Amino acid sequence: MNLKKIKEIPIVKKLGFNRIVLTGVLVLMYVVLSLIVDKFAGMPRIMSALNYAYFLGFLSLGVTFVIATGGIDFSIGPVMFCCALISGYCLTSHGVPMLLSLIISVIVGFIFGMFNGYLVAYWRVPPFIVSMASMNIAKGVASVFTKTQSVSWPQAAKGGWFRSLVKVGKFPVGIVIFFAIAIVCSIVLNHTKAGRYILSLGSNREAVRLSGVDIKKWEMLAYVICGILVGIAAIYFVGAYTTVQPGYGDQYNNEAIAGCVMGGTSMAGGLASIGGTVIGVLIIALLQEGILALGFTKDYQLIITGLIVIVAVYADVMARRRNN
Amino acid sequence: SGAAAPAADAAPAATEEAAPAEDTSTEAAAPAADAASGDLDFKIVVKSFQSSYWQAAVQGVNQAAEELGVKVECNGPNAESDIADQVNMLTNYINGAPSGIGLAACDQSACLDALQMAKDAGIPVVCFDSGCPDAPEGSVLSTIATDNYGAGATAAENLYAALKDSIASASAPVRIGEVNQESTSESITQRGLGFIDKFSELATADGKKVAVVGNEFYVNGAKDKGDEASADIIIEVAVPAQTTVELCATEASAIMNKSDVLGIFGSNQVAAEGILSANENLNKLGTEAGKDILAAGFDAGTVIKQAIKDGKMFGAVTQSPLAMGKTTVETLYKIANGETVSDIATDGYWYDNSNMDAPDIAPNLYD
Amino acid sequence: MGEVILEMKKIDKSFPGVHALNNVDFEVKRGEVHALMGENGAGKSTLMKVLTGIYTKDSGTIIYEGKEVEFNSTREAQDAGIVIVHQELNMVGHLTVAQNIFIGREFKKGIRIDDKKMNEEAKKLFDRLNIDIDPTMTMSDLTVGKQQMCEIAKAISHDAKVIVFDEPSAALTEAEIEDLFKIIKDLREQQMGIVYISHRMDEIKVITDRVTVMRDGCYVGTLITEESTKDDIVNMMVGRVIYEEPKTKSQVAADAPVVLKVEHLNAGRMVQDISFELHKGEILGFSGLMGAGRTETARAIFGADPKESGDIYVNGQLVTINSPEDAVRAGIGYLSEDRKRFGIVVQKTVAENTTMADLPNYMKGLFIDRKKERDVARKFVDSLATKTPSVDQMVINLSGGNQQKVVIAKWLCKNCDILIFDEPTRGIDVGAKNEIYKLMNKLASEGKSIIMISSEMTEILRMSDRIVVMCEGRKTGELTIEETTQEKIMNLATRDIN
Amino acid sequence: MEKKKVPAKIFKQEVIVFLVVIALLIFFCVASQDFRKYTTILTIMDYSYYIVLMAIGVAFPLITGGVDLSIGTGLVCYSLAGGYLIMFKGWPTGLAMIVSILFGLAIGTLNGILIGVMDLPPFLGTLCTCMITRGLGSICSKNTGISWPTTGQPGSWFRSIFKYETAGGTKIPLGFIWVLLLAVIMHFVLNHTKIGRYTIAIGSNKEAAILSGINVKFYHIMAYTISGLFAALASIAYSAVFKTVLPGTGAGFELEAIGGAIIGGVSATGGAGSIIGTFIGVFVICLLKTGLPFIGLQANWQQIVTGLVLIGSVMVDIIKKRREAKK
Ligand SMILES: Nc1ncnc2c1ncn2[C@@H]1O[C@H](COP(=O)(O)OP(=O)(O)OP(=O)(O)O)[C@@H](O)[C@H]1O
Ligand SMILES: Nc1ncnc2c1ncn2[C@@H]1O[C@H](COP(=O)(O)OP(=O)(O)OP(=O)(O)O)[C@@H](O)[C@H]1O
Ligand SMILES: [Mg+2]
Ligand SMILES: [Mg+2]
Repeated sequence: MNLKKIKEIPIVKKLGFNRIVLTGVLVLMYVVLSLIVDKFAGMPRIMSALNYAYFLGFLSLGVTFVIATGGIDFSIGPVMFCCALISGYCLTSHGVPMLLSLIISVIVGFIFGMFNGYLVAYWRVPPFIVSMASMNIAKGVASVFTKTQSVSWPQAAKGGWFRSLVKVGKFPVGIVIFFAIAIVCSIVLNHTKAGRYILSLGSNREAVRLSGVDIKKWEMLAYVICGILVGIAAIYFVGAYTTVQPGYGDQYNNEAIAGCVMGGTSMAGGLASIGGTVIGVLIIALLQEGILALGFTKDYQLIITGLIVIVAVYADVMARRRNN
Repeated sequence: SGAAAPAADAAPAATEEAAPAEDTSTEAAAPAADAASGDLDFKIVVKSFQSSYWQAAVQGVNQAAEELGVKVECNGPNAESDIADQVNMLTNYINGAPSGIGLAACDQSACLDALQMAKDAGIPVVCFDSGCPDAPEGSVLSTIATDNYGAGATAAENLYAALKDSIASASAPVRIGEVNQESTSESITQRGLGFIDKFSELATADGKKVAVVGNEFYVNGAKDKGDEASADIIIEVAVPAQTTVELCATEASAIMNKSDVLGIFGSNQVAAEGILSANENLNKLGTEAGKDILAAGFDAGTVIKQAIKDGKMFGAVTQSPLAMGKTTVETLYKIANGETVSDIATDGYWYDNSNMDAPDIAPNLYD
Repeated sequence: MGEVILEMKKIDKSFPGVHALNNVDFEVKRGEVHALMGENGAGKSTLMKVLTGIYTKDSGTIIYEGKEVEFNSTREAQDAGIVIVHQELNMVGHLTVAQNIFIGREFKKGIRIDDKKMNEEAKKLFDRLNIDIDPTMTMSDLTVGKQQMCEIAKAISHDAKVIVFDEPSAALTEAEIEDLFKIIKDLREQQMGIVYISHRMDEIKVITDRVTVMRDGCYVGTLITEESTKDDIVNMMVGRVIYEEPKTKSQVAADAPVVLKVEHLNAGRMVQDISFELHKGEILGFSGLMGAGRTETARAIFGADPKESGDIYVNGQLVTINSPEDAVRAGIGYLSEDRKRFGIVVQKTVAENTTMADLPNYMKGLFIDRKKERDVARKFVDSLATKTPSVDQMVINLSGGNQQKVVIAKWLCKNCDILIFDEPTRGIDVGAKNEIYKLMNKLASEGKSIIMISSEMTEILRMSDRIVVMCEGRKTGELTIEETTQEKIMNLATRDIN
Repeated sequence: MEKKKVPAKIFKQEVIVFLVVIALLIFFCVASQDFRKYTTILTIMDYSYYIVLMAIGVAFPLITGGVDLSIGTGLVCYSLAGGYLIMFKGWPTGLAMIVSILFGLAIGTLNGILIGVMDLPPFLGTLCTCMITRGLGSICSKNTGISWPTTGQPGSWFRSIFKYETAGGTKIPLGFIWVLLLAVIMHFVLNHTKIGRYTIAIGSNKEAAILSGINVKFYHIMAYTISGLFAALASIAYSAVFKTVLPGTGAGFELEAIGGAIIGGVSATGGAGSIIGTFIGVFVICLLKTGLPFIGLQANWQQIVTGLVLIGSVMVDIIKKRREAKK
C-alpha cells in the first residue's frame, strides 16, 4: 500500500505520520480561512489566535503528562483560575510585587498538583474522583481567598510588565516561551528517567513497580508537572484576558484535553506526544478564530472540535487495530 | 464611598472626552459616510444570549438597523462568565475592521487591550448596558447604560414603603434577603449595593438599626454594615457559587426558610427566577406585607411577569434593553456620520401588578 | 479413532510483519486426541483462532463434517459444534461460576434470567465431571486452576463435536491435570475430536493419539504418539535433541555462605510462618500445588505485597523490605509468573524494557543514554536468542516466550545477586526452556543465587539443588536433591489436604 | 456459607452510604432549626430528581468500565430543544417531551456507537459529545434561556408529575416515587436481565464476553443508550423543577451524578455496581448541596466541603478495602 510506504520513510517515521497529517490540517485550515474570510491573513488574527493558544497550550501540555500515566485531570481549568485569582489578589489587594505574584501562581498550581498526585499515587483514589474534588476545592478556595471577587491584572501601561511575557509591541514573545517550554516538556518526556517511568507506568503500572521503581513518586511527579504548567497557563490567561472570576474555569478542561488527544496522546496511558499536543492546540485556537471570523458563535467551534477529535482518535484507533 | 459616584462622574468626563474623540470618529467615518448608509456595518457584542433581557436588546439593535438601513451582526459568549470568549469575539470583530462596534462588556478590565486596538484601528466603540470606566481615552465614544445603583435603590424604596408598617411594628429583629447571582460584574454589584444602602438609609431615618450580613463583598461594600447583635433589621446577602438558576434557588430557599424574613430582592433575572423557584416549595411569597414575604425582582421575562400577575412577586425593576439596543445603533450611526455624541443614561422603572399595562412601562416588559 | 471430522488445508494467515501461518495442514478424527506442538510463536494458537472464527484466514479451506465452512465469530463455530478453551483465561471475574458457564446462552423466564436454573445445571455439570466447585461463587474468588477447570467445563457443556484445549494444563495442579485427563478420555469415548496444545512432553505421551508439529508458522509433520519417542517429537520441533536428565547431586559447595535468610515470614492466609535459607550459588526449588502460596511468599519477600511479620537477612544483614524498590536495592530480582500483568510494559520497546530496573545506570547526566541502552539490549537479545526484528520492537508484538526472555533480560541487566524466578518457563517451548535452564545453571555457577518456583515436577527435579515444599500457605518440608523423589514431594505438597 | 457472602458484600456499601445519608440528615437537623421542615424535604427532592436520574443512567456506562461525560450538557441540550418547541413553535408539552427523549436516545446511541463500535476511549468519545451537545443546545434554542410552561400556564401539567399539589395546597414530592420506581426497575435490569448481565461482563472482561459469543457491540451501545435515555428523563425533571434552562450550562452536572454513583458503590474501574446504591449515593451529594446553606456556610465554602466529602467517602472505601485485603 502506498500509505504504508510513506509511513516507512525515515523522516516521516521520525516526525510521526499523524503529526504530519495534523500539521497539514493546520496549514490547510489557515489557507482556506485566508481565502474565504476577508482580511484573515496577517498578524492581528494570528496574534489573537495565539492568545487563546498560549494558556490552552500550557494546560494541554500539563494534562499530557497526566494522561500519559493513564490518569485524567478535570480540574486544570478551575485550578488555572484559582492560581490566577490567588496570585492576582495578592498583587492587587495585598501589594505583593509582580514577580512574586507570578511565582505564587506557579506555586498554587504546584500545590494542587501535589494534592492531586498524592491522592492518586499514594492513596489510589481514582483520578476522576480526585479531579472532581479538587475542581470544587479550587473554585471554593479561590472564592474564599478573593472574597468572591473577580481579579483584574494590571494593564501593560500600569505596571503590568508581565504582559511582555505575552507580547512586546507586535512581537509575540509568548510563542517563543511556549515553544521553549514545549521542547523542555518533550525532552523530559522522552529523554529523562521521569518521562520514561511516567510513560511506562501508564502502560503497565504493576510491571514497573515490580521492577523496583518507586512508581508513586513518579506518578505524583506527573501531576506536579501538570500543576506547574497550569500555574504558567494562569499567567498567560490573565496576560491575554486580564480578568478571572471565581467559580469558573471548567469550560477549558475539554478543549485542553481535546488538544492533547488530538495530537496522539492515548487516553489508555503509555503513549504521549508533546509535538502532537502543540499542533492540536494550535488547531483548536485557529478554529476558534476562524469560526468567529466566519460570523458563527462559539457553539460551532465546540461542535467542530468535538468532531475533529472523534475523527483523529478514530484514525488512531484504526491504525492501532491494523497493527494488531 | 458612594458607589453612585462613578456613574454620576462619568457623564461630564465623557462629554469632555467626546471633543477630542471627534476627529478620530470623523476620520473613521469618512469613507463610510461617502459610501452612504447602506455600506455601514456595525458589530454588536452582547454579554450573552442567555436571558431574554439580551434577546430584547438584540431585537432593538435589529429594529434600528432596519430603520437606518445599516448592516449589523450580533454575537456574544455562551454565558456572561465567559470573559475570555467575549474578548476573543471583540478582537475578532476589530480585526474585521467594521464601521463601528457596540459593546456590552462582561468585564470592565478584560476589554481594555481590545479597546486600545480599536482605537488604534480607528474603529469607534459604543458601550451599552455596562460601561468601561478605564477605557483608553477616545476609544469609547459613548456609554449607554442604566444607573444600576439607582435602579437597586428604586427597588429598595418600593419594598421599604410596603414593609414600613411591619418593620415599625416588629418586636423582634426582622430580616431582608438579597440574592445576587455573582459579586463581580459592575451592574449586579451596583444594584445590590444600591438596594442595601437605600434600604439602610430609609430604615435608619425611621430610627431602626440595620446590619448587613452574608457575602463578604456586599457586607464590606455597604456604606454601613452595622452590628448584627443589636440590629432591628438584618439584610442578608447570598451569592451562589455559580450563575445558575438552581444554585440561586438553593441560596434563596435557605434565606426564605428563616421565620423572620419580611422581604427579599433578586438583583437580576436569574436571581429573581431563583427566588421564584425556591418559592415553589416554600410558598411564602405574596403581596400582603407582614403575612407573606414580599419579593422584589429585577428585569422582566415571562416567568417574572407571570409571578407579578399572580401576586407571587411584589414587583420588579425593569430597564429598557430594547431602547438601549436601538440607541446603541443610532449612536453608532451618528458617529459614522460625524456627529458628536455623549453618554446617555437610560432609566430603570419600578413595575408591579398595578402599572404593568401602563403605556410607559409595558413596552419595556419583554418576554 | 473414527473418520476425519475436521480438515484444515493450506491455511495461510499474515499479521503485519509476521507470516504467522504458512500453508498449514491439520486434521482431526472422531474419537482422537490430537496434539499440536511447536515452539513459542510457531502459530498453534493462531491456527486454532482461525478455526474458531476469531481470525479470518487469508487463504485455505476448512472442511468440517464433509462441508466447507467459514466461521465469522466464535458464536458460529460454537453453534456448529467447535469450541475452544483459550490459552489465556477468559472469565468474567465479577460474575458467578454458573453465570460464566452459561454466558451468552442464559436460561430465561420471561425477560428475567433464571439464575436458579443456571446454578442447578452448573452443579449437574460439575457433578458429571467430578469437579468440586460451588457454582454460586464469584469467579474472581477462585484460584487460577479452578477458573481453568470452569472454563473447561464451560467448553464441554456446549455439546461440541470438536474441542480445542490451548495449553489447559499451564495453570493446573497435578491433581487437576489428572482430572482433566479423565475428562478428556471420557470425551474421546464419546467420539469427539479433541485438539490438545501443550509444551509438556509427558502429557503428550500420556493422553494423545497423534501429534502434529509446527515450526515458524509451517506444518512440519504428524506422528502417531505410540510409535514415536520424545526425541522424535522434539527433533521435529527444533531439529536437535535436548532432553536433560534430573539433577542427582547438589552443585553447591558445602561451605557456601547464606545469602538470603527468611525467618518466620507471615503475610496473610497464604504465607504463614515461612523460614528458609538460600546459599550462594544455589538453585532453591519451591514446589507445591497451585495455590500453595509460593507466589505470595515470593511477593512478600520482594515487598510487592505487605507483610505482617518476619525478618529477612541478606548476606547476614537484617534488611527492611517494604517495597520492590527496597528489595531491588538489597539485590533481589523477581520474575513474575504472569508476565502480561506484572512483567512487561507492552507499549515500550525491547530495549526500554530491558533497562527498566536499572535505568539509573543508563543515564548521561539528566538524560537517558539511548545508545548504551540499545547496546545492552542487543547483547541480551543475542545471548538469550530472543526472536525480535530489532531492539526497537514494541514488546507487545512478540510471542509469549520471547516476552518472557525480555523480562529475564531485565533482571540480568540489573545484575541482582538473588533472583526469584516464578514459573520461569510457563508457556515456553522446549527449545527456549532449555536455554533458560542453561542460563540458570550458568548464573548459579557464577555465584548468583536463585529461588525457582515451579509447578512442573520434572523442572524441579532437574534444576534444584535443594527443594522447599509448600502446602496451603505453610512450609511442609525441605529436601536435598539427593534424597528427593517425586513421591516425597507429592506427599509433602498434599500433607494438609488429606 | 459462600452463598451468604456474596449478597452481604454487595449490600455493605449500600448500607454504609445509607447510614451516611441518615447521619447527614441528623447533623443538619441538629445544626439548623430551619432545616427541620417539610419544605426542606421538598427542596432536597427537587434537587435530587435530575441527578438521580442521570446517575442511574450513567451507572451503566460506568459498569462497562467507561463513563458518560455528555449527560450534563446533554440534559441541558434536550431540555432546550424540547422547551424551544413549546415556547416558540407552540408544540404541546407531551410531544416536546417525546422529542427530548428521542434526542437523548439518539445522542446516547451515538455515544454507544463511538465507543462500542468505533472503539473510541469512553472518556474521549463522550467528551466530544459533551462539547457537541453543549453547542447543539445553544443552537437549538437560538441561544436563549428557555422556560418550560410554568405552573398555571397551559401545558404545565408535567410539573405535577414531580410535585403534586393537593386541593389543600400541600405539595407532595411525587417524583420521588417515580425515580425510586425507576431505580428499582433498573436494579432489576442490571441484575436479572441480559442487558445488565452483559453490561457487567463487558466491564469485567470484554474479551471474554466477545469469546463467549455475545453481541458485545450491541450491548455496549445499549449501556450508553440507557445513559442517554436517563439524561433525557433527567432533562424533563430539571425542566419541571426549575423555571429556566440556560444554554451553555450543564457542564458539571455529570460530575455530581457520577460522584453519586461512585459513592453508591459503582466501581470506578467497571464490572460492578449497584443501582440502589447509586440512588442512595446521590442523596449524599444532594444533602450537602441543600443542607450546607442552612448552616450558614457561604457558597464558596460549600464547594470546598463537597470536594472534601467526596474524597473522604472514597478514601473510607479505599481504607476499608485495604483492611479487607490484609485479612
Ligand atoms: N494478533 C496478532 N497480531 C500480530 N501478530 C500476532 C498476533 N497473534 C499472533 N501473532 C504472531 O503470530 C505468531 C504465532 O503466534 P501464536 O500465538 O499462534 O503462537 P503459539 O504457537 O501459540 O505460541 P505460544 O506457545 O507462545 O502460545 C507469533 O509470531 C505472534 O507474534
Ligand atoms: N482460597 C483462595 N481464595 C481466593 N484466592 C486464592 C485462594 N487460593 C489462591 N488464591 C489465589 O489464586 C492464585 C494462585 O495461587 P498462588 O499464586 O498462591 O499459588 P502458588 O503456590 O504461587 O502456585 P503457582 O505459583 O503455581 O501459581 C493467587 O493469585 C492467589 O491469590
Ligand atoms: Mg499460543
Ligand atoms: Mg504462583
